[in-house]
Amino acid sequence: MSGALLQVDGLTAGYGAAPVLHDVNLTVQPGEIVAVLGANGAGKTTLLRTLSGLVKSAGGRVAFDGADLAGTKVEHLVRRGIAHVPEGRGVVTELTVDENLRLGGLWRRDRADAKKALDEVYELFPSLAQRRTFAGHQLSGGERQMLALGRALIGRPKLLLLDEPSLGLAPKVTAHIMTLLRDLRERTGLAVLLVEQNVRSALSIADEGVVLALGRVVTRNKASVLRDDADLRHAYLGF
Amino acid sequence: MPRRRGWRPHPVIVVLAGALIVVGLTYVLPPFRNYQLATVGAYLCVTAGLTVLTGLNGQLSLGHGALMATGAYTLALTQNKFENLPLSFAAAIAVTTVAGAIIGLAAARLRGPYLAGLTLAVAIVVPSVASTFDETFNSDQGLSVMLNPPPEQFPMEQWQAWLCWSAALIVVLLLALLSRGRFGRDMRAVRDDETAAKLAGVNIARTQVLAFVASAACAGVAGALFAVLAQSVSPGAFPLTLSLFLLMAIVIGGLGSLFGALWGALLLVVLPALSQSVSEQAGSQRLEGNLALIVFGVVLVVVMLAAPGGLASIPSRISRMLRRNR
Amino acid sequence: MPTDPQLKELALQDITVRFGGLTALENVSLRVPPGRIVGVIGPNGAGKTTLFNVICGFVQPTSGSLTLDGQPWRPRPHHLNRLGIARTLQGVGQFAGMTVLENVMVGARHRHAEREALAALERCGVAKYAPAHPGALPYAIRKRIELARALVAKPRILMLDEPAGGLDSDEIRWLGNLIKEVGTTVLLVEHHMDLVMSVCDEILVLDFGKSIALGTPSEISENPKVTEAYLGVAA
Amino acid sequence: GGGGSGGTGGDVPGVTDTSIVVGTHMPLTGPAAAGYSKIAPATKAYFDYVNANGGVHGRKIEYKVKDDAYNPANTQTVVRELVLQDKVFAILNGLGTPTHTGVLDFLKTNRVPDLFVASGSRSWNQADKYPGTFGFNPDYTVEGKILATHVKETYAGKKTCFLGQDDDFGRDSLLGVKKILGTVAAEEKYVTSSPNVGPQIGAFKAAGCEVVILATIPPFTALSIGTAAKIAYKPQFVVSNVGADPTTVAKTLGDAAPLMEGLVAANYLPLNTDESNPWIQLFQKVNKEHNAGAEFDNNVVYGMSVGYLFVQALQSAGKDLTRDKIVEVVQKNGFQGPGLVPLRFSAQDHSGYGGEQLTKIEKGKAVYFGTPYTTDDGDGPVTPYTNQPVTPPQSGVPAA
Amino acid sequence: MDEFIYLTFDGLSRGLVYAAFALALVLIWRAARIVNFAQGAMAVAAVYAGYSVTNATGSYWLGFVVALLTGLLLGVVVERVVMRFVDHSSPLNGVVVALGLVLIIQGTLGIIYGNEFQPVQTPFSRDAFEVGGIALLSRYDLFVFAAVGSVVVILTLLFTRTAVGLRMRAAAFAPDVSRLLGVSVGGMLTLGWALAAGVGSLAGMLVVPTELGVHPTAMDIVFVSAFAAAVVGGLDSPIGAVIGGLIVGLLLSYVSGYVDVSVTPMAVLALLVVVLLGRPGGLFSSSKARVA
Ligand SMILES: Nc1ncnc2c1ncn2[C@@H]1O[C@H](COP(=O)(O)OP(=O)(O)OP(=O)(O)O)[C@@H](O)[C@H]1O
Ligand SMILES: Nc1ncnc2c1ncn2[C@@H]1O[C@H](COP(=O)(O)OP(=O)(O)OP(=O)(O)O)[C@@H](O)[C@H]1O
Ligand SMILES: [Mg+2]
Ligand SMILES: [Mg+2]
Repeated sequence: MSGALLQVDGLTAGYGAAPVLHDVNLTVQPGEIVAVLGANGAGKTTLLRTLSGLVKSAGGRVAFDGADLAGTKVEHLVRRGIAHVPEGRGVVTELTVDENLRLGGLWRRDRADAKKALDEVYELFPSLAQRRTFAGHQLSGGERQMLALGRALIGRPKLLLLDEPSLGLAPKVTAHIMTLLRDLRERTGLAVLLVEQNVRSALSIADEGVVLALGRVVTRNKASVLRDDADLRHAYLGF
Repeated sequence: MPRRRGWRPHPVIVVLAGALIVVGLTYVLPPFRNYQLATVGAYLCVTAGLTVLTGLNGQLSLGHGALMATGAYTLALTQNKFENLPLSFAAAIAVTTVAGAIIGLAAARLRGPYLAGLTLAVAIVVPSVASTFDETFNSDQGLSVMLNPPPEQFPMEQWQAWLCWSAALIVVLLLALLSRGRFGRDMRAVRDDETAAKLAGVNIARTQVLAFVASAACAGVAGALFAVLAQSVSPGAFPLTLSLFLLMAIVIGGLGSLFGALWGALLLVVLPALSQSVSEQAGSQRLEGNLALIVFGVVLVVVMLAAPGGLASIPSRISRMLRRNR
Repeated sequence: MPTDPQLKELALQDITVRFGGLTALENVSLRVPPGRIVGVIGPNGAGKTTLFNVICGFVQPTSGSLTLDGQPWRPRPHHLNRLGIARTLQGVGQFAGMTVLENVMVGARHRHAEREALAALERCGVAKYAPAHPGALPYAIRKRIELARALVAKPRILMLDEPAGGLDSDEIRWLGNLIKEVGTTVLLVEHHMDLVMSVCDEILVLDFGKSIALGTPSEISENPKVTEAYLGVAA
Repeated sequence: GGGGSGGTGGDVPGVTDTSIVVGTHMPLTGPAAAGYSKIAPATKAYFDYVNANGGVHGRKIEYKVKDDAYNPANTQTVVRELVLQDKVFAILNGLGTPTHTGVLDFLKTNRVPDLFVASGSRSWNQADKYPGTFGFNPDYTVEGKILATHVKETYAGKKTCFLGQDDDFGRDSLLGVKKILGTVAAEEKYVTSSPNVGPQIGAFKAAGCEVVILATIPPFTALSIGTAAKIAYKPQFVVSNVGADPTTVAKTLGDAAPLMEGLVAANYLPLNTDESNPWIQLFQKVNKEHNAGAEFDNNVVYGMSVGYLFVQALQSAGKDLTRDKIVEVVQKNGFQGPGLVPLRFSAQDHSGYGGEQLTKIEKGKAVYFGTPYTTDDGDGPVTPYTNQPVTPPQSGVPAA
Repeated sequence: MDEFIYLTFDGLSRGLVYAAFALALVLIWRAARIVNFAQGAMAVAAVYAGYSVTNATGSYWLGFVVALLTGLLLGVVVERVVMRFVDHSSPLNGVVVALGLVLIIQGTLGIIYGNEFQPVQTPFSRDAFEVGGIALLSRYDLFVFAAVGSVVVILTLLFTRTAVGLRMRAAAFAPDVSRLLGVSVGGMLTLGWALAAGVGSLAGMLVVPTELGVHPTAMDIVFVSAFAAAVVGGLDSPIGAVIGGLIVGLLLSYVSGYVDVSVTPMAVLALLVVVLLGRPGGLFSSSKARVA
């Protein structure tokens, strides 16, 4: 498929001898939100980690913006426009909130815009603004999650890899984030690969849903179809 | 899914087997090798204790050389006064236990490099104590230890090997039993996550102090054995490098494993000798000592890079590799 | 519901906690009657975990007092287990160097640790991971192991800090049933509203460290202040 | 291992018809190696010279040098290795008080001759307890008495102070000094693990000391001189032979070496810079031929003097060499060699040289002045020794 | 009183050199979360390089520059060739490798230069200025003071004000997250080691002339005092390292002046016990982490 922002073909990856991901195919178009769903241990986190190079792939091809990502160093991905918000501890707990956020924009040439993006994040998450000088380890679980997400946005990525952003967030904040993602997509053409346990809220904003089971893609469909087709939901998503 | 747990023989069996092997060895080895064997046994006491403290409980100690010195001096003083070896050993253990409790109480509040810093300072006070209280400890020159020679029919070195290994095997057995049970679990829990351990009902400070005490007692035994082996004690025999080498031994051997402690004890004896003889063969006076240092250092670095889990982890690595290839 | 006479009653009076300039809890009072399931909800940073920390003795309240069975009480973390109080952490606090079974055995403070631990793992549906090391396991499995470690102590009071985090919908349903069936006092902090609403007898709502509501699930879900502060209009 | 009391060469450990193996322990590495690491190679070089000239009674001397890094625990191991594994005939010139003290009992039990220990401790002189052990250096008390006698005669009435190492060296030396002077105005000590003598020298300055006696090892001699200069304090330094080798001290002082001018010390062997001395000529030749031309300092002179003495002892022990025999001939004494004063060896006395002669540094070189003195470590008098030194044999190898 | 003033200045000038060395330890702790036990040996190697150049050319400053560059280079080499390949899952692995490096470096230096003390020049006179007959500081002490002072200021600015400093800290604390944020973690580690080794060699150049001279093991004892200083100050704080160094220097001076030199190690131990029992993370440790 040409014109895809992210094109994954036959991706296989894992941690030791036995692969966790088997022959995964996936595309994300510019401005598209794709939800990756699946039971625990299905390999969702592994998929994101492989895409960003934290886990070495054992086969297959990943192309971003038309260019092969093979051999791209992890630290160069942000420059290409990919931001990964990892599962769980994405905050450098020894640094302050402000330092964590600044870290997200250090690689950028456009200092002025980085500064602007920083202010936007504070606007987006007022509770972070109140805690600028707090060390990361002082934050509550949800505050950390906001910090990690906000920090990714400072890089103004083209593709956001989000691993369970709603984990530990209050319903209001989750809703806020989902709206925000849709908003960003509208305004900036941001594409999102969204791993979520909270299937309902994920499908509420996603364009397309991909269901992983035991490391394989078992179904791929429009989000609306997955949302509305009770049989599909029962088969793969358990509700 | 069946419970896959590596088959582990009971410690008593391992220790009995070890005892048989050692007794056999003492009859076939020449005297100097017996002496080296005895030294390995003495080192094993302290490395076993240290690996429990550092590997299982996560407390770093750079001060075990000083604890050994405590044991050694206590043995020397008691022995010179009462000439009763079992009594002297008991005194050595008792005194190092107390010393361990004191250091352990301070150590329980400290983590990582701060603990290292404190124990490093402990390691360097030995000469200072010996010369400040030189009436008792006789400064740099140290004390000689009055010992009755062993019964005629046993050569000195063989007797030394038996003595050291009896102590070592008892120490290892006790530590193995200790770390198998609840206390062992508590120690590892404290090492891995203090908050979770507290919530699970583990008293962190008590566990840490107890671990330090147990480990110190082992160091005391080792120190006492060294005093017996050398028939003398002096501060120079317990320098900072001894403490550092002990740490090195347990890491290279395999942290937290009693087999690793054995490997470490062996290395402490074999490696210096080996590097000396390698460099002696290379010739030139000026190189002599220095080349040995280099050989020693290179071995350390290479082992650490090749087997980060230590020598004790090599068999399981190999078996994992074989299994993977199947 | 039958009440075991041994069940403890936990109460907090006017607890205030300050961290430097930040007030994490302000005059919060709560009575946890035996056998009840009490939920604590509120926005991120409202002070829910801090409340747990006060009960566990990790945080000394700036003012206010605690009682256990009517007795004034100064909690110490490692005494909780003996007093029959077990807590799970918001993240996962596991002993990476120990097997799953050993992880749970640490919590078992009595004789047959191994048997009890296996039973607890069984109950949480993760017995098959007993010989594995927790580090590489999926998050949800680790949360369940955490739960098993709390249950193995046979606690009188179970404190769960976001136990549903990372669980999928099947698992959350299972968790709900488990909470209802344990038959002990439960304190539950959770953002998953379906779960909270379905299992709790009573819910405390915190906002910026203040208690803004206390009531039954239905009272809470109809309370406009709660909707405004926490649930959001879109929820 | 058993003692070699048999009559023929075959039974004696380390001795065959064509060779003798002897061993030593020395610090070759670590901080204590400075200076000392040159001794054993020099001794070995002298043995090589003897070997090249036909050996001793047809036997070549093999010298095994083991590094103990000045750690007594290592000394234990290497000496056992030498005795039990390498089966050396004797331990020669083992270096260091704390290190060597630890092996006395082991050597005694195994009846290994323990010759010419390299330290001035009085411990080696215990003929009843350790019949096989003999010293070499004049003991520190003897030296203290001689240095103090000079101070008493030359700087009469001046305030004298004492800085010593915090061990036997400093203590025995101070003992000797006090035997002559009664008391000193201020006494301080240092430990080798703390290379700063600022507070001690400061105290001397404050006390107004005009003469400072140092019982220091060379780096601390240099440090003391340097520190004094730093605070513009210029006492007369009188230094133990242990810490007075001008080459070593000057090296440590670097640019500040001229500060040593006028320093008084003592010695009992020919000085390395005295090129007219026939012993020095011999040793320089040996050094060139067999020691790869190592820098010729007093440590080299020392090492070769030890070698010479050992060869003398072997020569007198004769062809049927046994361990008992060598102990016997050393006790018999009568050795005449490079030393300026006689060795004290006898059946009761196992200490080494019995005196020293004073030196002064002039134009960067140490030179002897006055006469040698001898004394004992007790309350005996300090008496001038007037016999002329001997010259080495033509061959450079002592005659049988 | 005179003695007190004299001892104070003596302690300050020694404390400064401990401070310089402690700074190097702090730097590497911040950059890589390891206590570099090879710091002393690496510094000595750099000093030897400077010593050779000074001897060959007669110029102290040329040797000085060469020593600093050698330090930087050695840091890069050690990180790139050895430390990078160490499995850091156990923090002790790095410690053991560092100890191995100590032996290798000391052995190599022993072979090249011999195990003797060699004198090292100072660029300025070490004769102290006297005020009222009491020796205070020398020109050289002032030079040390200026050098250490500027390093502290530069390091503090580097860590708190610059992007590179932020990157270095982030890379040390959370390598994976930092890489996702575009930080070249490997590069930061190399830089950290280079800087630390550079500061270490500066410390070596400053320390060695005040000691017995350069020797393969010349920094062993300094390492112990400097480590104590860094721990007292708090390993994360450059200012702490300097204050810690001065405290240790003064303590050693007063104790050897008023009590006895042989008790100084006990005094250091007592200092550590007192400070660490009060503040387990050193004097300048930052806020306590929340536990749950
Ligand atoms: N570091 C690791 N080493 C070995 N195996 C791992 C590692 N991390 C994950 N795995 C295994 O890979 C599989 C997939 O894990 P992954 O974390 O990708 O699942 P997930 O779909 O993200 O699950 P969750 O919903 O719980 O986050 C699991 O079986 C897990 O045990
Ligand atoms: N030890 C501490 N030091 C400083 N601030 C702290 C500490 N512990 C908590 N806080 C602050 O107190 C506030 C309440 O934190 P708490 O963890 O209790 O929130 P929470 O209600 O559990 O939030 P979440 O739902 O996001 O987990 C937060 O703003 C947090 O930053
Ligand atoms: Mg996941
Ligand atoms: Mg919380």
